[in-house]
Amino acid sequence: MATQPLENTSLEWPVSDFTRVPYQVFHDASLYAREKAALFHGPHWNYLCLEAEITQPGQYVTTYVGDTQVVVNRTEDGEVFAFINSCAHRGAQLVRKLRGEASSFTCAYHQWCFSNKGDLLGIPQQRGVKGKGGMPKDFDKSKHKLKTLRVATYKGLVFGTFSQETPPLRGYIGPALLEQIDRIFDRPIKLLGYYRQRVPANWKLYLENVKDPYNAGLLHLFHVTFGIYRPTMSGRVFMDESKGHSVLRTADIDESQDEVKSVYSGSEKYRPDYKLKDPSLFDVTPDYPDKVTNMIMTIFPNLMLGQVANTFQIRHVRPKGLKEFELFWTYFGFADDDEDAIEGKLRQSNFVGPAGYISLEDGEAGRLVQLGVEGRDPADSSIVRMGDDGVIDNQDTLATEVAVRGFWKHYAASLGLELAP
Amino acid sequence: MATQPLENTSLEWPVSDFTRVPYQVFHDASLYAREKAALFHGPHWNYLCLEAEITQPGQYVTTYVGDTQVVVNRTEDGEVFAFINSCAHRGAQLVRKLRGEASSFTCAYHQWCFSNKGDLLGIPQQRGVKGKGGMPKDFDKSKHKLKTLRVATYKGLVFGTFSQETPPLRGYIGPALLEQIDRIFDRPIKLLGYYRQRVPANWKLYLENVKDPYNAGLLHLFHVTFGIYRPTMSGRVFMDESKGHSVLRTADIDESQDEVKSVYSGSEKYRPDYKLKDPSLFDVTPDYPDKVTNMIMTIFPNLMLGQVANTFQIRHVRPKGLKEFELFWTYFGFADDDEDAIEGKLRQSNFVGPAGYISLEDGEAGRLVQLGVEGRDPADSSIVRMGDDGVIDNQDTLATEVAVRGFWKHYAASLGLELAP
Amino acid sequence: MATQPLENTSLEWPVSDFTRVPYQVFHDASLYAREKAALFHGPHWNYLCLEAEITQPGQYVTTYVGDTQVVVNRTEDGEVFAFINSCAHRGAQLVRKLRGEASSFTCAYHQWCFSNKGDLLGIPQQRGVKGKGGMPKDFDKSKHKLKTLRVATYKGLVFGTFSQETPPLRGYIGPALLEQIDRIFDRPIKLLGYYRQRVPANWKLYLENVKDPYNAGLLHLFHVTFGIYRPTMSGRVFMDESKGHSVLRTADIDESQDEVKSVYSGSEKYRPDYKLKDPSLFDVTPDYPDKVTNMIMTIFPNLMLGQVANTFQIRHVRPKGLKEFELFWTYFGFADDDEDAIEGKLRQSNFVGPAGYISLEDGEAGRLVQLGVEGRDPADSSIVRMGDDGVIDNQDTLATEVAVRGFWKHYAASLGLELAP
Amino acid sequence: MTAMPKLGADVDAQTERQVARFLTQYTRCLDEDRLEDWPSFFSGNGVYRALSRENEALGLPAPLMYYYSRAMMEDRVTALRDALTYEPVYTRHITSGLLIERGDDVLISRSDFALYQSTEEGITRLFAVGAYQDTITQENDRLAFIDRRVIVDTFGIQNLIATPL
Amino acid sequence: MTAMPKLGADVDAQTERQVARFLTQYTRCLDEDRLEDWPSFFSGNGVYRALSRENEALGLPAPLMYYYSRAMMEDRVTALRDALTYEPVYTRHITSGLLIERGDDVLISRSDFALYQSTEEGITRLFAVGAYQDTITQENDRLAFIDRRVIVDTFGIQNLIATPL
Amino acid sequence: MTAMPKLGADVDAQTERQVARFLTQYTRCLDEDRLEDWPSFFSGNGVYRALSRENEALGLPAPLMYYYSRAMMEDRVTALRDALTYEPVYTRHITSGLLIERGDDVLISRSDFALYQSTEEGITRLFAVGAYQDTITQENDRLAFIDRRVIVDTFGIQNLIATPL
Ligand code: FES
Ligand code: FES
Ligand code: FES
Ligand SMILES: [Fe+3]
Ligand SMILES: [Fe+3]
Ligand SMILES: [Fe+3]
Repeated sequence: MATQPLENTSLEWPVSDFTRVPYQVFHDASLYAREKAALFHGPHWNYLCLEAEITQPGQYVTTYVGDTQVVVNRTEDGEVFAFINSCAHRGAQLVRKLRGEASSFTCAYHQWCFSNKGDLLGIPQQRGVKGKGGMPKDFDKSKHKLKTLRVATYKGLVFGTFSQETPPLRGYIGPALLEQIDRIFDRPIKLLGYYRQRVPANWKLYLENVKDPYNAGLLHLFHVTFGIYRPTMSGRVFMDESKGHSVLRTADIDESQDEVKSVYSGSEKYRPDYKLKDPSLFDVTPDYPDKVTNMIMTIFPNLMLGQVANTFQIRHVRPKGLKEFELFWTYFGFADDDEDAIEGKLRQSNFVGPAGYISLEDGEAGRLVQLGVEGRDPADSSIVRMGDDGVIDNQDTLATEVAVRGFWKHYAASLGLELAP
Repeated sequence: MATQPLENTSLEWPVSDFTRVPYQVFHDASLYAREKAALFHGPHWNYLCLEAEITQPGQYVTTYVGDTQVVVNRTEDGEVFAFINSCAHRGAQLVRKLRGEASSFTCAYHQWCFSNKGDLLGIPQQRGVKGKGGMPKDFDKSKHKLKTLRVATYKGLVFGTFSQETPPLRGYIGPALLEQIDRIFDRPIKLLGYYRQRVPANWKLYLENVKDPYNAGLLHLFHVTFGIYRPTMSGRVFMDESKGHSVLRTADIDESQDEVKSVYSGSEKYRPDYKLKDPSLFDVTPDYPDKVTNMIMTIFPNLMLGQVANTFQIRHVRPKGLKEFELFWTYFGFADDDEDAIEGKLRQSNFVGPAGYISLEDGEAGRLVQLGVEGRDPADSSIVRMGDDGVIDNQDTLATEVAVRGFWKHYAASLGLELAP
Repeated sequence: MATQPLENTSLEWPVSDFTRVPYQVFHDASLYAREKAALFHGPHWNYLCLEAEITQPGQYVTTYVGDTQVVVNRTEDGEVFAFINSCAHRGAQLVRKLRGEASSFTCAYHQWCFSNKGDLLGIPQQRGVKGKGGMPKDFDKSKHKLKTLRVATYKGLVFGTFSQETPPLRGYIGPALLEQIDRIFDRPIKLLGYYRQRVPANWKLYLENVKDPYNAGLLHLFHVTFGIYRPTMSGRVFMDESKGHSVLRTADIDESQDEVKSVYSGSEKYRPDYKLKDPSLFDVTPDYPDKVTNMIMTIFPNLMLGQVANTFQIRHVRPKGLKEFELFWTYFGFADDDEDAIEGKLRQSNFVGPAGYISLEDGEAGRLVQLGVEGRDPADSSIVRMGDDGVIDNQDTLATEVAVRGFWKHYAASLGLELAP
Repeated sequence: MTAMPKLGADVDAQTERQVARFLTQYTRCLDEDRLEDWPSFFSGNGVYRALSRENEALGLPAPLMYYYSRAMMEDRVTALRDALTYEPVYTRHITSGLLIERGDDVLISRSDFALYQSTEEGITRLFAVGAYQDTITQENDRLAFIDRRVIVDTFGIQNLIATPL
Repeated sequence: MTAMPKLGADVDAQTERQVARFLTQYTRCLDEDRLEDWPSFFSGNGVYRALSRENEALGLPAPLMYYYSRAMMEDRVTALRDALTYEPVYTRHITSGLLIERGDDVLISRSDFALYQSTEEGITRLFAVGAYQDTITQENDRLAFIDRRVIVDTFGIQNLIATPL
Repeated sequence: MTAMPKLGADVDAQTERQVARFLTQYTRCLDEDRLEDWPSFFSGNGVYRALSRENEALGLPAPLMYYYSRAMMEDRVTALRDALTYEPVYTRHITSGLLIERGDDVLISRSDFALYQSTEEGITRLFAVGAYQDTITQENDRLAFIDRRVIVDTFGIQNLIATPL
């Protein structure tokens, strides 16, 4: 795969307003290699981890940029450095635990030792043994650093990029999204745990899902019936300049039950009658006064940051080959949460994660689409017209797929895909 | 795979009478994609299911055309319709159970609803919500049907095709085979069960096997020793015009024990002495007076319909990638079978299926050939000369591989493979 | 894979002295096919088995040449013959047990029978049945032998080759290595057992490992601390003409503890203090007076023959696809070993094999490198400069990677890879 | 003697059989798709909690599943039956390693499990291995879970968790 | 209390041990390749039947294997030894979930199994998981199957079934 | 009656429970990564030996692991903790098929196991299935292995064996 040249793909985009997505994008091996070069090793900021995971100097955590494993760590002077987890000598995986503490890193194979900034510190037998062997006189340690990434952070979110061309992080994210990040990270967070899902689908299907408010009120009964999310609520979809990032946001205001009834007339998913025998799940004090029940942000290429009721989480979409991804969740609350607030977030973990009332259905959606599209002809494509055709711009409605089109627009541009003549 | 262009293969057929089969056909990934386009999505009738599985309006069953999952169902007006199990919106698998009852099909992802003929009936939020969003004014539901197949049935066998060029079903099967189908389906059948085998071999190896009377009397001791099948019996191999379909047929007549002895002199498989401690397995009244003990029909590309003693079955060869197939058995008797007849068929299930005295060895044969040919040079080929070289035609003997050559002849023609210069 | 043309790879070698190895060699599928053609089915002697495994006429054993399964057996006249385990008729795997006794081989599928030299002896129904069917008159059994290999043996080691160009075995191995073989096989051996490891790495990573004395004293604490192997011992690395084969050899002489201390200053691996609670592991009488503690020989492409303390073993590196190999160990002692000597070798089996104090770390090294290099850019390469750049020749030191460079030099030449301009 | 904790030593054979039968009835209930009976294995305010071995090892509290009343469990069952979209599978639990000790008025039980899922086409996958850490009470001569903690080794969840472990 | 069926409640510890041992001897007999002993676990006209969970669920009768006499089982063993072509493998059964109840003069037993196959090259695959549904009789103080029904969850059979489950 | 060996018949229920608990404590000790306790399950000169089913079948003596004293086992543990380079995994043993018989002053025990390994990312693989063949002694009212032979069906070892089976 890795040896695939960047040019080598037959894909041309059928329509210029991205209302159609050729199913080929979900099972074409040549695209996978191209994504690695253009998106993950290219001029984009890729999410690495939270600063909260490496608060102390010497702490490190491993993560993935695309399917490349990367080590992120904090140095004595408090800076954050990141490098590919592969030794500069003969390439062995350098760090062998998922997370830990280390002031330097020694490779198991020949014990080359690297600083936590990625510099080569020492080489056994460099001058040989008993005057024989060893490295050539002209061997220059400074020329054998680890392969490092540029790192930037915003409000505790740590990003990295392999490219020198990548614009500054704030500009990359853009003001509209920064504001939403500010809202959540207005105070220190507290790590509550991780979840991992191995979804049998192409990674981009998850991005489609979480950029799509249209499914939110239709796939998930819980959303609808218990008022976490309804298209009849006050909702907006907005994007950055590139249209590659997006926010779906709903607040529990301006909603009349008649509207709800009319929208769900004939649907099985809305059950006004539906009651919980133990409703304490919803009996949790909101974390913010703004009545926002649902905020799903995506940062291109593969980060999701979200709020669902009282739950806050990072969802990192990690490709594991063409037809599988790991959905890696970082579930957090706030440092000043009291016991009740924490207990409330643990209760509401029943909404999210691999077993969550809402989130389990998103994994299933990925599986269903991957299964479905593999039977289709390569030339077939999906229909993405909800919210109208044409220009891709922010919309004050949830009855739209415009952010999905935005994703594909930026994806095609980033990979340098042509439009069909 | 699916994106493989039809041209992209290096295979040329070495000889014009198909007495040689290049082993490449069993492990060349480019051919797999080509088969999907040319055979399964091309101008051929592919077996779908039995009408007996969907007798009532609203009943549906899922099946496969190649490796494409297809839904087959009976409508209110009693017609049978079939479509790819992939939603017309964004491609999700539409039907999520293997079989069931439904008057319409609603996709889980955004609840687009389709009729059992594949027409799009309804779309949530088509006109938007609170006057915002929704589909473009010009959205035309009639342009977004499911991808349907043409369906034709004969004597309760249901076939489908994606192509408009495919000739009418009766002509496709041809009179010689229709006669054999008539013989078996002269009265209503009764479903007795399913078997599934995952054979680690290319799907075409199973077709080679069941078109090859030469192995029948050599691989299977039970065939021979207990007189279900012996090359010394009266036997014929005949094909349709295209040579792609075939029938092997043996009747327990015109056989002398001297002949048997001479043919099996020196072989371990024939054991005149061999006795069963419980012979009741064979103590079952024949279903037909014609003394036919064995009838194996294949209909191109991947259907087998057969009788072995008192057992009757469909064997549907479902490719699951290049080197694996599912052998899907539909085991049946007849509506007018009395208890003894049914009991007899259940007893004789010990001949067939994954554990059957005879059939288990056919799965093993596939595994052995796949293992063997992968070690060979791509240029190597098998020798298929039993029954003489040259013209491919019906033969009144079982000491022949002519039907195997017929299969490859039609296969090469269907894929548009060239002969080597 | 098998159909990959020999030309089809984009790899050019970056430097002419092989001090760099492009990581592409470890995950490029086109190279795997090329290796099959050029190395395993090409003009090289591939290890098959030991004569000690087939001492009696009629004994056979299966083995692999690359990933092609091969049967090796001894005929009545005491000769050794080998052939691909695939029938000359339609390719089925012919021999279905790993090892056994047989004077001839009958295929399960249609009972074609072959001599243990690979000649076709008989075909059922060759003349047809009742005067019908059968093979064409001109069918010539002598034209349908099994695909045989040329076989040559040296001191009980059995090698095979598919090519007529391969030079005589002694010349292929060369005098320097023959001498080492003679040392070990100076008396009849006795088989003690087999080990099998499935290592998740490209097969060539194991060759790199065992040609690399640099890691031997750094990866393995046991080597160092207990004086089985230390770079400060008297050690040599030497190769044959082609540089494809190599020997690493250490003798426990000319070593001062000060040297050891200085070389391992600051290393965690050397623990002069480290003691065993039960040291009886080392309480075994040497098999040879020459104080050699460690001798690791490799014969291109994929054989390792070694001594570690009192243990002697073959390690056959069997590729199982691009990213996995089976490390197949044949563990042996000597016919004249007394009970104590055998017991000593069983004790020291704790050094080697899948769980061995030393060898388990070599499997892990392979895993770590495969993991590490897959994250790197295809253009990246490893640094192999220990022991100096430039000419590749024997060295009287263990502080060297020169034999690794030798392997790649011969590898590139054998595959016909170009040097980058 | 760490290897020989008193653990379980003081539980009589009769109790051991009773607990073993109870635990088997639980897994069989799930494997026979009698989800409606699942809550009845718990006391009214019994707690069912599934935790990844990762969070457990890191001391992080976020659970995979967390039901702290029989009513909540009944809500889960209703959702599984009527509302949630997930792949239909057959399940099969294999268990072993039962050790029991007596706490004050309760029984403390430890056991291990492997859970297999088979698709409608008969393909079986190992879905999860892990451990059950149970606190069991004797209510009017029947057993019930006060607390069942399921430690999941296979926390790289294969797509999703629908039915209880 | 559905979750607490009387099932098994009335079988004494001694009988439970005896049945457990009997079932273990059966699987060990197979795992040690003592096929010739297999029929001896059945009464003379005992029935061995393997059924896919699919057919079972659909109420379709076609069995995977169906032997209704010890003689038929002996025929199967002879065929496996002398005649049939199939891959040689090592097998290993892991079982759990034994529940027993007493019928009139017979014992009704339920248990679960996972069956592994290992090739001659030491690669292990999960071949099948499923359940045993047994009717056992006490003949002159030894146990024997009157009826053993093997429900196979893994009915997408990996190539073929040679030896009994 | 080959299928009904006297095997185990003469061991009382109490002994059977004690052995079962002992064997479970052994596997739990490993699964909870209490390696330091592992040697304590053996008598001072107890023998631990792992053998591939292949060598076993061929009558070849080379062992996968061979520790013939508690001291050697402690050396292995020290190496695992301080020195050896191998992938960190979580382990989980599932066992069944226990049959016990009484030898002279010792207990002879047979059981089967499946051993799973889960990576730090929560992916589980079946690492090995096999059998335990044990000789157990009663030392001042605790049990200890005189000899534990582990027969490994999965002898195509997935990379390496680090911790004991
Ligand atoms: S590969 Fe890291 S030190 Fe050699
Ligand atoms: S994919 Fe089916 S409704 Fe959207
Ligand atoms: S394939 Fe071997 S005899 Fe036909
Ligand atoms: Fe969603
Ligand atoms: Fe056949
Ligand atoms: Fe090494």
